[in-house]
Amino acid sequence: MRKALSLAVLLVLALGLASALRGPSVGAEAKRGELFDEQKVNFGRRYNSRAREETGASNVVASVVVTYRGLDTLGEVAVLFIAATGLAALLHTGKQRRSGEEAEPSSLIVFTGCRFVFPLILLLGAYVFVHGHLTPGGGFQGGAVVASGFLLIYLGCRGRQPDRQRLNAVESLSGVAFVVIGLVGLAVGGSFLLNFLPEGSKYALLSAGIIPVIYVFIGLKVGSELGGILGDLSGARR
Amino acid sequence: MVSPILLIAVPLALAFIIPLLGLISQKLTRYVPAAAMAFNFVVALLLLPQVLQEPWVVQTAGFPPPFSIHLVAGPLGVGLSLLIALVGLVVAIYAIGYVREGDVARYHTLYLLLLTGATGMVLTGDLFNLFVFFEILCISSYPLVGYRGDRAGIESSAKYLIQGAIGSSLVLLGIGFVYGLFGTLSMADIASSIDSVSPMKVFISMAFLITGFGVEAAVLPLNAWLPDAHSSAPSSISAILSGIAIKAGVYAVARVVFTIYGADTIPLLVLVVGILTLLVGEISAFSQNNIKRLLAYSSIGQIGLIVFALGIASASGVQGALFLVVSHALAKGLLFLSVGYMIYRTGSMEISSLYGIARRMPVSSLCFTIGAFSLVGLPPFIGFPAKFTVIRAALERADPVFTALVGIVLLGTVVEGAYFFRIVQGLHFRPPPESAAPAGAGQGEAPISALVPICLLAALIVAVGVYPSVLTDYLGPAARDLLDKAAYIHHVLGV
Amino acid sequence: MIIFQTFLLAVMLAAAISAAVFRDLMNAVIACALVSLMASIMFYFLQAPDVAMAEASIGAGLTTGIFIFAIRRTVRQEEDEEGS
Amino acid sequence: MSFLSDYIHYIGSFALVLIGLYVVLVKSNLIKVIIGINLIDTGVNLFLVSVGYLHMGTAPIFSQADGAGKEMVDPVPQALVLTAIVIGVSVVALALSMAIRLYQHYGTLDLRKITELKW
Repeated sequence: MRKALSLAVLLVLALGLASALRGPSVGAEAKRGELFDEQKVNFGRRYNSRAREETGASNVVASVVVTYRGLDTLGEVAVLFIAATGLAALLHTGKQRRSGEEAEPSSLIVFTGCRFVFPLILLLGAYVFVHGHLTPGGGFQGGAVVASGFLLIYLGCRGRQPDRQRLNAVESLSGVAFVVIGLVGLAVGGSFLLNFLPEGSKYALLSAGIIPVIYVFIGLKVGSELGGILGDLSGARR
Repeated sequence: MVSPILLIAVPLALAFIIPLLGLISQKLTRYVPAAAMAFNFVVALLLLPQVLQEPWVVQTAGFPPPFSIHLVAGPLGVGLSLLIALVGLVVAIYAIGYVREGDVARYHTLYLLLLTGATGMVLTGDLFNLFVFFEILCISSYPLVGYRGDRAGIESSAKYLIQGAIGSSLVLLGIGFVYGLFGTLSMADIASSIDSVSPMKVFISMAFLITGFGVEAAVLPLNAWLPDAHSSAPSSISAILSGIAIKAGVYAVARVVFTIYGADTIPLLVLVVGILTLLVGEISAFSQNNIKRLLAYSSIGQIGLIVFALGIASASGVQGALFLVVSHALAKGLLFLSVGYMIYRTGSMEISSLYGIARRMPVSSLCFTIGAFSLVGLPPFIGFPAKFTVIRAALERADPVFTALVGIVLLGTVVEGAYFFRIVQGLHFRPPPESAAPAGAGQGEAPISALVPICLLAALIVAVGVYPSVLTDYLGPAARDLLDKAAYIHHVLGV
Repeated sequence: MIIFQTFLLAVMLAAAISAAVFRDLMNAVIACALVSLMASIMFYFLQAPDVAMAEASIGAGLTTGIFIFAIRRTVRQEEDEEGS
Repeated sequence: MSFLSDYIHYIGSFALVLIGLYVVLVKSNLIKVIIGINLIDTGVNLFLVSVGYLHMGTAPIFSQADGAGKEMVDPVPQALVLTAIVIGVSVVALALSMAIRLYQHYGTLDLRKITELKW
């Protein structure tokens, strides 16, 4: 019964999707630009032609993520923050069932290897989010790389856990810093998340105004949040 | 100079600070949501007279509207954020004393973010930004439903999460179609070029968006999660979910339908869905023995009425719907809050175990009665002018179909009246059950930190009920904000 | 080029179907990671290197990690289906 | 061949969404359902990126080497997908924590046996 009903739902959805595909109007191939006057070309074309002059970042995606759609990014960081908070609240309420679950420490080779590789992974993550405005990558990708370093620690170095309080502090501070940068833009130029720093020269590390600054904070925040999520789910003690 | 962006940015920053504050003192964290909502209340109040003159389009990142995310702080957006701040403030004060066990700092973080998400939803003018704030609202409500960590809470929260996740995927698919069709995400920009695309494709994207947002709005086939989630959450969260979260879902659907696709696309189907939701909700509520489940089903019924009023799609119909939104947010908040301590004192959610509690908790019972009467639509309370406006709007259409539907609405009201009178009579006049075992949680009235918000809500319900013109003067511009597509486009794009 | 992309998509869908049918949840999760990996390569071909990096590190790496942590704390086998 | 290159990405992503939805609707193991949600997310992300794809376009990144001449693909869907990926992993993590808690309560992950409440 339930299976038949589900298949019916799927069929309806499939028909809807298939009928939406007919004709060439889905996708960037649609000749949207010609339908409208100059002012109303689609977002992508405008960003591709103007973003580098307006923000100074070579990576158009980075400038879209941080400036044009910066509020989305703030919201998304908040979503991840909610997930980390909610997960900790769910897993730490009620009775704690933790007895004799202490696994034996990992072997010396694994332990030493993990401790050796961990800083290198952090360095790679930092590289990815610092160069986000020039090359592919950015705050989220770099943060995820940092978090994979934590994954390694939780898997390989049992008994030696990252300091959760310090992770939480990094998480809060970088979130606050993101909002404060936005509010400084509001105070300086009357617009939230305004790019108030100088654009600098193209392809230089210190360019594109606030984009690398915000990406660093996003990277720290995403890294510490995902690290916290991993720690909570792995059952490590706090 | 206050800017509407502060309504979103300041609560977000405060929510990020809470964990830091928790390192210093756990007790301080309890006051942060109340402080943030008080701030929002003041800001929204300051903005309201200004946006009644002309909507304030706020740009971000210093680029003109269609090309970066923009907020549209019109009468409706600021008015709804005022409502959110008011109910949020009241419930936050209630929660200071009510939420004791568990991870209190995290509770307050999530609670504040939930309200921030709702505020962002009603203010934003960008489709994808609407989705992001919608996700903030949904994702923070999942762990809050299961906050107590008991069986029922976690189970309903998991089921809520599964349905919510499918809903948001559908919204995202719809956004993909919209972007493919129009190459833009600004709602005003989409609305201005809606005629250049074939209606079939427009319909498909609309169907995805409405179905996705409809999960949170709890219209008929999509509301399986609601009774479970609302009844197993802590009472303060039930009040917010019923009072604010569903309304945000309805707002998203209404904004997408009215602003993007235009009011004339409303088919009879919407009216029928609204009426069916109303009937199913009220009839299921009638057969409930669990007080919180009953209130949850009653919320479904009220949502049905709101959808019906929106489906009338005339100015007076939308005014009635907005009036209902306000009245239901206040009344249902009041009901859940006053029931919260009754359940805490008796240790049971069965209606029969609450019999005769008026002797022990007179103020709470009186306030419950006020809320119940207001929901049914009795005269001196806010529910009466709200329902009256809706019914008058439906009869204005002078259409036999609408007259018949009004008959069904009145039938629903009768059912609603029947079960609420049953409870009120039980609370005041039935003898308490023999097995009224005092759970050791203290007897007598709720503490003062709970009575203040409850009485505040009750006073508001009576005050607006006696002087409805406080609200009705403002509802006209708000309804125009939702209905008048051309003006909306004009304000955002300046053409 | 398009042939290769079609091949990738075929592998991705096959992995998705096996994620759906595998009884052993650990195998299903690994199949799921394979789907993310293929999607990540697809993103690269679709000229979206940023998304490809994010999908590879978050979708294929971290999601698999948290799934494995969760499975370690619950059960590994899916229950038998006795018709519904 | 042009049909293939025009539509193959859409077909693949929709098939992925449908497989995921099938898993969510039919399977009763909670972790399996979460896997289904994850598959839906991946499919939707693939769809969004395909919407922004321009045939023979280049990645939206300026580099010192060249860049003139070729048109770049649409960067907006890519930015949206970055957001969607992070939202997806948040939902999956929360769902898994609920699965762990449910397992502590019931000793099973079979949704047919977890019926404290009426559906």
